Amino acid sequence: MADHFWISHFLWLVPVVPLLAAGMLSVSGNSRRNRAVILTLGAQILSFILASLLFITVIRAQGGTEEVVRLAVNFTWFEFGDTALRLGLLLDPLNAAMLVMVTFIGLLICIFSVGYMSRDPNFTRFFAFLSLFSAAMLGLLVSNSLLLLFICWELVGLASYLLIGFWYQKPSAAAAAQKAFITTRIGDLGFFLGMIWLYRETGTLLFYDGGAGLLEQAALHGLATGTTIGGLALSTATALLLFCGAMGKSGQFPLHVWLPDAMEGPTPVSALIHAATMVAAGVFLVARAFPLFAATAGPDTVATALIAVTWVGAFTALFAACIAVAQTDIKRILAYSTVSQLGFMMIALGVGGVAAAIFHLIAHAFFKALLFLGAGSVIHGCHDEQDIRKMGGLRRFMPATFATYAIGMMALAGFPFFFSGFWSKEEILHLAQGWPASPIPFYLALAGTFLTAFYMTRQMVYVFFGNYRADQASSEKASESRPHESPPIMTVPLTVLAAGAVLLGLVATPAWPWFHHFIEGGAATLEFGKLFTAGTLGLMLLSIVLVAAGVGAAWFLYARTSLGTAERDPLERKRPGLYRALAQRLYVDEFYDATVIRFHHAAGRAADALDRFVWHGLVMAVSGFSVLLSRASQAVDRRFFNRGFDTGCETLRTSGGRVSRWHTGNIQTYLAYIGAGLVLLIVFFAWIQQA
Amino acid sequence: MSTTAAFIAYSVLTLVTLGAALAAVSLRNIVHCGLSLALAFVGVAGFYILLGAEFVGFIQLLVYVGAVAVLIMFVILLTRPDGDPQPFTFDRLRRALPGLGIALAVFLVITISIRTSESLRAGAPDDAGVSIEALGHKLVTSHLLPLQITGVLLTAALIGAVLFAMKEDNN
Amino acid sequence: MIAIPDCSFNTTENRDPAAELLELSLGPQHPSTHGVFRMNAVLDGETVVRLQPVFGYLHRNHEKIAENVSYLASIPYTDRLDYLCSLTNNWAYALSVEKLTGLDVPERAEYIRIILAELTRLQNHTAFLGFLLGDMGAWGTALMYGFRQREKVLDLFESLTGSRMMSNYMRFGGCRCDFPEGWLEQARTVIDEYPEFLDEMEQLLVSNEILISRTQGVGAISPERAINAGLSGPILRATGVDYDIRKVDRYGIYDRFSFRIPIGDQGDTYDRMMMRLLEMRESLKILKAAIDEIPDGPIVNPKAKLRNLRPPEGEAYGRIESPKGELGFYLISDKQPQPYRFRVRPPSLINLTLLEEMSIGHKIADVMVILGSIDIVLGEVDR
Amino acid sequence: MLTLEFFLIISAALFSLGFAAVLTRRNVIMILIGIELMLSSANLNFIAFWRFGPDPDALTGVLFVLFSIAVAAAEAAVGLALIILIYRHFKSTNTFNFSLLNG
Amino acid sequence: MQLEASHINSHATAPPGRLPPAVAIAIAGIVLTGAGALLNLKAPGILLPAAWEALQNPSEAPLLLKGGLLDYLEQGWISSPFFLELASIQITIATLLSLFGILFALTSLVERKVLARIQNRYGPNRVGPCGLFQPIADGIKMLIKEDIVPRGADKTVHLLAPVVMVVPALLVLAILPYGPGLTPVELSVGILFFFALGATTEVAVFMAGWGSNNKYSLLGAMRAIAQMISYELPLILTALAVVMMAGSLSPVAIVEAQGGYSMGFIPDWFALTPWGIAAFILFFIAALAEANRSPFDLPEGESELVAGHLTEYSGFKYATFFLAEYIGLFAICGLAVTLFLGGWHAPLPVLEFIPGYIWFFLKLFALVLAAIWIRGTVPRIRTDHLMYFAWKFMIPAGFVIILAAAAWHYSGAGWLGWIIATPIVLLPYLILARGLSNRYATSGRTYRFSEG
Amino acid sequence: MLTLETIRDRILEAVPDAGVEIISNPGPSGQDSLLVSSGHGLAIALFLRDDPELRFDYCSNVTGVDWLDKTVKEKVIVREDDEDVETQVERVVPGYLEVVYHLYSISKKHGPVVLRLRTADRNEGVELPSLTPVWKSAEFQEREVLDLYGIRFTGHPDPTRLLMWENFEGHPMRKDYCAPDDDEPGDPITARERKEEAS
Repeated sequence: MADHFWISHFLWLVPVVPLLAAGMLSVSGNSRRNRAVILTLGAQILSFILASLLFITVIRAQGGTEEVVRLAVNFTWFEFGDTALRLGLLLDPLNAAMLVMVTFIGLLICIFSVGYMSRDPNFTRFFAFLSLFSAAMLGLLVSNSLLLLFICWELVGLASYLLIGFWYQKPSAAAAAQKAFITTRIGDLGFFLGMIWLYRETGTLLFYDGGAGLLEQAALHGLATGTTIGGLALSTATALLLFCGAMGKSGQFPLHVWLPDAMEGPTPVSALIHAATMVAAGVFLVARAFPLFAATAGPDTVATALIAVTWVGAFTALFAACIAVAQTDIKRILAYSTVSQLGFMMIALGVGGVAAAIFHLIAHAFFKALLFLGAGSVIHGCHDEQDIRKMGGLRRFMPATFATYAIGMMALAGFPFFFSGFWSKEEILHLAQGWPASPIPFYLALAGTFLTAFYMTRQMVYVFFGNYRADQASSEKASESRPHESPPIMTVPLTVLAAGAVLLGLVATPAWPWFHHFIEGGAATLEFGKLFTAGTLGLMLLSIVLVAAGVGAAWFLYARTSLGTAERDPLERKRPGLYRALAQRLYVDEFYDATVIRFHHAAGRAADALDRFVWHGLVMAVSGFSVLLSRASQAVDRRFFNRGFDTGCETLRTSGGRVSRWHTGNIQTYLAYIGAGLVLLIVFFAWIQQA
Repeated sequence: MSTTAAFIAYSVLTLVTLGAALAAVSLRNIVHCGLSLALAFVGVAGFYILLGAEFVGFIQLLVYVGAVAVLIMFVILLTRPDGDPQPFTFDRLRRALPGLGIALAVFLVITISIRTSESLRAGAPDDAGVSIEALGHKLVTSHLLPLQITGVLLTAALIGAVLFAMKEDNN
Repeated sequence: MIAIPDCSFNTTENRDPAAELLELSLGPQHPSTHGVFRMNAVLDGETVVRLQPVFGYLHRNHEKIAENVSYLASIPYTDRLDYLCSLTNNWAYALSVEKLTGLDVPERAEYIRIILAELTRLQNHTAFLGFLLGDMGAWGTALMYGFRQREKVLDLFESLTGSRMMSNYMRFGGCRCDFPEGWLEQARTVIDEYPEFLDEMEQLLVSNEILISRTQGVGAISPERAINAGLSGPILRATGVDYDIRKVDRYGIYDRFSFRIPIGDQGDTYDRMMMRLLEMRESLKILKAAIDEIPDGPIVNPKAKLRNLRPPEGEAYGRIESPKGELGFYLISDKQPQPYRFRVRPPSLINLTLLEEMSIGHKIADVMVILGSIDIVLGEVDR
Repeated sequence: MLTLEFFLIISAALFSLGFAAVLTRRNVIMILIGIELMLSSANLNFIAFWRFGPDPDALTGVLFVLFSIAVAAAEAAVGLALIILIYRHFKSTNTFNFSLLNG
Repeated sequence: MQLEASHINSHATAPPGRLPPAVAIAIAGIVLTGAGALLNLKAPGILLPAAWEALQNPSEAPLLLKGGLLDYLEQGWISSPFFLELASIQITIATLLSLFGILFALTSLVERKVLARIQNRYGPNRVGPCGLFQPIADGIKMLIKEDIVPRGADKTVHLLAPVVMVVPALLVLAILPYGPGLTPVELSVGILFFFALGATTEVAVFMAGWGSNNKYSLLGAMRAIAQMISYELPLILTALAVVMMAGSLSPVAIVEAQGGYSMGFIPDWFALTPWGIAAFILFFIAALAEANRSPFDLPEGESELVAGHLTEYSGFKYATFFLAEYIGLFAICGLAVTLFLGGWHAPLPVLEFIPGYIWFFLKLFALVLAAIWIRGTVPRIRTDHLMYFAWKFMIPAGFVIILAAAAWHYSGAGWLGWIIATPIVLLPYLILARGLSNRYATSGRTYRFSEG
Repeated sequence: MLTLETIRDRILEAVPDAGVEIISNPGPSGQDSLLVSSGHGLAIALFLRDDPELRFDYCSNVTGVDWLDKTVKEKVIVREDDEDVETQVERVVPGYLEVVYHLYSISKKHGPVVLRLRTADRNEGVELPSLTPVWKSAEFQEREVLDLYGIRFTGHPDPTRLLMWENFEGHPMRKDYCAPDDDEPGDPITARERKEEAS
């Protein structure tokens, strides 16, 4: 590589710096708040600077060539026998862009957390976890080995477990942490199996290794041509197993249940997990392993694995959007919206648009982080109230939060032209429309778009318009419990994120698809004409109409009627059955309770019964028999052996007493023996040689 | 270095080292023993330098004279040996005789086997000084593991020594 | 038996007996015991475990001598008590005799006394700063700076009393002689220069990291303990006790001047140093006002009898705020030319009461600084 | 002409002197001094064998002595700490006073 | 001041009728050569041309003079090459000893003078003009003073201590590169040699403290040894950074690595790099502690321990200690010059015509003056603070410097190196400084005032 | 400040059977004093220190006074030959040692109150309670009084001489103390000098 690639030598520093910060924090006392802030922010800033430099380097290296720049640094971790386990680091446009996004969002969230967590007693611990989380995520991004990726993947899981359960005194938080951990573990099992299978088939876990890597031509060809049970191509089978992991991490149906519950953690954590990092890991995994997924695709055929990805994504997108419509917890709505958006990303990946998926991922990271932090600000301002029914009219009290939140909402809903969300969604819809396998995911995505606009408008109306409703509930302390604007350390990150949510749209419009070319190679040109090609324009119009319809419907339903805490939701008044089903999250949790968990309980009970009756009896019988045997042997012992042994011991003791006189307890005596022995030995050997 | 000069240096060093070692093990005032030990270490360092291993020689000075000998003397002060040195008596000599005999026997046995061994009469190959670069390179390549283990050992010894010598708190 | 609260003497009882302790006798010949003074210290490593001051190397039984000479003849002896502050010693003695005989002092003499007393305070504290830094090992640089300034005050003393240190100046009912020509102008220049010197000193000392780390938190004493142990002067005020005899007794004509009493915060060495620095600035205020307002008039009460003074039967205890603390004279007269009982209440000695308590737990090097911060003069300690 | 045996005999003498100290002296510190002498003699042997060995460029003897010095430093530190501990416990440094393992 | 002025005036104008010095020298040379030729002595014939050559070529002067002297010896006195080599060594040793002896005398005077100026005093001004002969008077006084050995002292150890102290101090002078080609012993492990011998002074201090049989001495010696061992580590760590950069343990190679100028006028000294300036400051601080100089003079802090391990020494032994201490200071300042200040290199290209050894000694003397200046201004630090400072600040900072030096080297020693190495040095320093200063509140206190 | 009479009454209230007496001062200073029986000295001192209205927390000055035996000439009517004859008789009033405490209050800013304690005589009964447990400032001053006047203080933490050396004999501040010649017996320096002179 060229000289300007020097910065890539520091690639390893990106995850290591936050890891060091985490390590240092984990051994420092809880009272060192300043140190925690300095270390965490310092590490994040350093990572961010490094990531930016890397990003710039990659841009410069790519320089308009068609080839995708890819730099892999591999090294041997350890060797056993002939086999060497090799790990590696990778730098390519995909993870360079992700690195910048993750470090930037992470930095802003850290800044926000300084304000948000300022009064928490476990401040330092929180920042230690946060740093660990960043470190793991960054490690995941830069790894060039499925194994290293898996290690970081699990570290991310661990850190999210720690962070969701940060307020472990709350039973719900502890339960949510466990739920998240176990649910993702189910997906990870698939991942692990897939990984092992891949290693067995290809003998390497490195993605790129100068032609010998997993994702390179030779290996892929072998995988695509081999078949396994049911006629599945090897690549399809392993890809699907890997996809299990991605489903768990990215909250795809049916493993999405942990994600809304994870809202029990502190809000910055929600922002970090649901916006920037953890959920992105699944999408990133699919994007990273995309060649594997797409290995069986021919010029005209669609890869089987990708079909599964598309369908799961599409279903999740619509399904989660539906649930979001009927939620009342501000963070829960956002959580389901995240699930839904992740579905969109999966659609994009499934239909072959890696760049579109990643762009949506990044854009989503910005505005979802913005929304979560805004929600955090709202919660902070409303004295830890999370129920949107008890808010209202906040735009008067919290103008800055309102403005930024509105930007986030419009970006998420896909308001036309000025918001990044619009363009990224447009791209996905465009790709879905052209998918040869089935048109249905496209329609599901359209419905999802409509619902997104609907529920976000609903939330805005509930939270920011109308009157402040908590007053009615507790009027006696109304004056001091008025919502207030958050401090600058919280609103400044919001502003920065809002700016990002708007500006990011510039780099991926159809007119100047710079980002796609950056990810997939090739040079971007500015052509406004592309905006007005028939396909693009029509689709744009269609989605604008859908968004407008969603917003209009929500406005019609919610803004015109007065909302109250005691009253029922307007939608509930109209369609009580549907609303209840949605409010209960379409009974997925209940379904799990009724099936998986009940089966578990039943199995547990069965095992218990088996233990208690069958094995217990068996053990008792065996032990009774051995007691009998031992009685007999005891009798023999006492009569015959003991007597003989006693006399033997007596002899030993007296002789031992004699010998122990040599044992003076003084080292010098012993050393003298050793010296004498040495002399004797040498003389002995000399004598042998003579003889 | 010319043969004569080397031989002079060898003789002087032998005198100094063995004299100091003899003093270190036989003097009655223990502080004098410690100081003689330091001198003996200096002599050994001289031998290293004579043998062309300057680096080790100076390391020996730095570690043994600068640290170990001083440490020993510190401990002598901290333990304040019981009373004045005892006067020389034949009784004490008699009790030490077996030990001295064994030590002498060891010396004789080793010396005789050295003297009778033909293969040790060889002279040195050409002057082969220690190249510090080569040494450093070896330390961080082929001997990296011992180096790291030494580091761990020193750390452990440091912590152990501190823990041992720390004053026991009331609780 | 009566329960005796808050009085524990043996602070070294619950020490580990196995600890290897080292007994060290600091003094009487030691560079920084400020004279012939000895401290028997018991050290654990470098930390002071026990410390016993030993006195008397300079003892000459000043009280016995004074009981055998006339009242007037004792004045030169008082010069030799705290030889840095002979003028305040004179004043304290004169004040006691005036109390014993019921003598008034003319107004001009009162002004002179105040001017001289505050000048004495200035030069004492200036020298103190230098000595303290010397105890910290600053190689006498601060000392020489302080002495340069102090010399100017001593020049004033010399031109007025004829001696730089042993002034023998105050008399019962007034003073010995009036200012020479131009003395007040000279004094005014000295006083006008002083703030500049103080600023410089403060700038050099107060924010020095080493000085702060050597003084802050070293030898701190609680106000209750300080009062109970009879500490006085800047040391007492450094602990946060608001007590200055100039304000409490209003002796002389101190109530005519407006000045403030600095009060300390922690009672440690740093505060003691700062008390002196701040006190000097207040003294300058008094001096300026006194020099401006001094009236003309006689300097000795004409009724005063110096030779063959036989005060009426009775006793009197008079005290002043000397630079070191409360300096008192207790006199009993039996109508003889010599006092029946002559007693000096020496601030330097009594301020040493808590030396052990201040030093325990600190390093041996701190003991010197603590001793320096108490500001003793052995002439007064041993008398 | 200095040959290998010159140095080996010096080393043997050093070793025996140290050994004699270890065997006869009663003071623990003296024993430690003896041990240090024995260690030095071993190091001297290493250097001598390296110098007169067939391949001085391999630097093995030098490296070995370097590590040996490091280990000896650790040994001295721990040993002396032990001596202090023993002294605190028994109030003595005489080996005859602490033969708890006496049979 | 007036006195000095008049003094200078009296010497400024030479009395009329005297020969100019150059002419006098020339005449003396001719006369001596002639006389030598008459008496068949070879000395003037060999030595004078050598001296003349040395005058013409000042930067080579010491070598030329020595060469001339050796030639003379070879032709007139010594024939065996062995003894000739010995003579050469002796000449070097004699030159070094006399040079540093003069420097010692000069410094002891300058120190007293400078300290006096700092303290508004005159300093020694009685012996000789401006007190110039004061060191001689001091020396005579020291020599003829009674040598007092305490009754309970261990006489041998008490006697040997100053000897053991002064020997390593003198030995380390051998490896300093005084100028190009002017290194007495070019040792490839010179820096290690320096530290190894520096470590042996601890034994001497111990001997002095223990041999005196005095509690102050013992306490002072314990302090001194603890201090020297603690400060040896930062000293070695900072030197290690330089060794890393120069890639050699040889002082000559280190000085040569600092030759040249960047941008034509900024010398490439290690002290002018981000890590180097930090290392230099640390090294100088540790050097002050290693040489027991104020504010780290607590082993002999007179206000606490009278004179530490020197308490029971007087007369010639004390003078020897004094000499050893000053030679130690020169040596360690010389090492600082070698390691960080470019050794014999001139600070500006235009000044390169001045011989290298002059630059070396100028820099050395500047550092010594800095030490004197510090002595005149700062109070003494306390034992526990000293240890605290060494272990919690100096040593971590030393490691940071090694890291920074590595970063500097790795990033190409240019503007990029500045950008990367500066924060690596500065950040830990700031963190350390902030973290450690919490221990005592440095914030100013506010005092109340009572009106009455 | 309260008058001395009130203080006395309050003391008697607090410490019922204490003997407290006001000694008036004839001089112009008007500093009258309280004479306190030595048996209750400690209790009275504690009361003076801790009573919320008095709060004499600061013991400024402690000193001793030596009052010699006085010979008083009295006219006594003696019955002699059935006749009352007035004759002059000399009677010895035994002397005593006195300790004087000057008390101030820092918290109330008043004072002084002069407290006096008297010994029984000048020879054997020179014992007084130490007030050091009440005011630590008395520690050195009581040691000085012990040194110079020879009053034994019971309850003093360190009853040793303060200014004179340990083997010094006599108490120099007593009125009848007679300074010995320069060569005091037992003084090592003078002993050495004498020895040198003799040789």
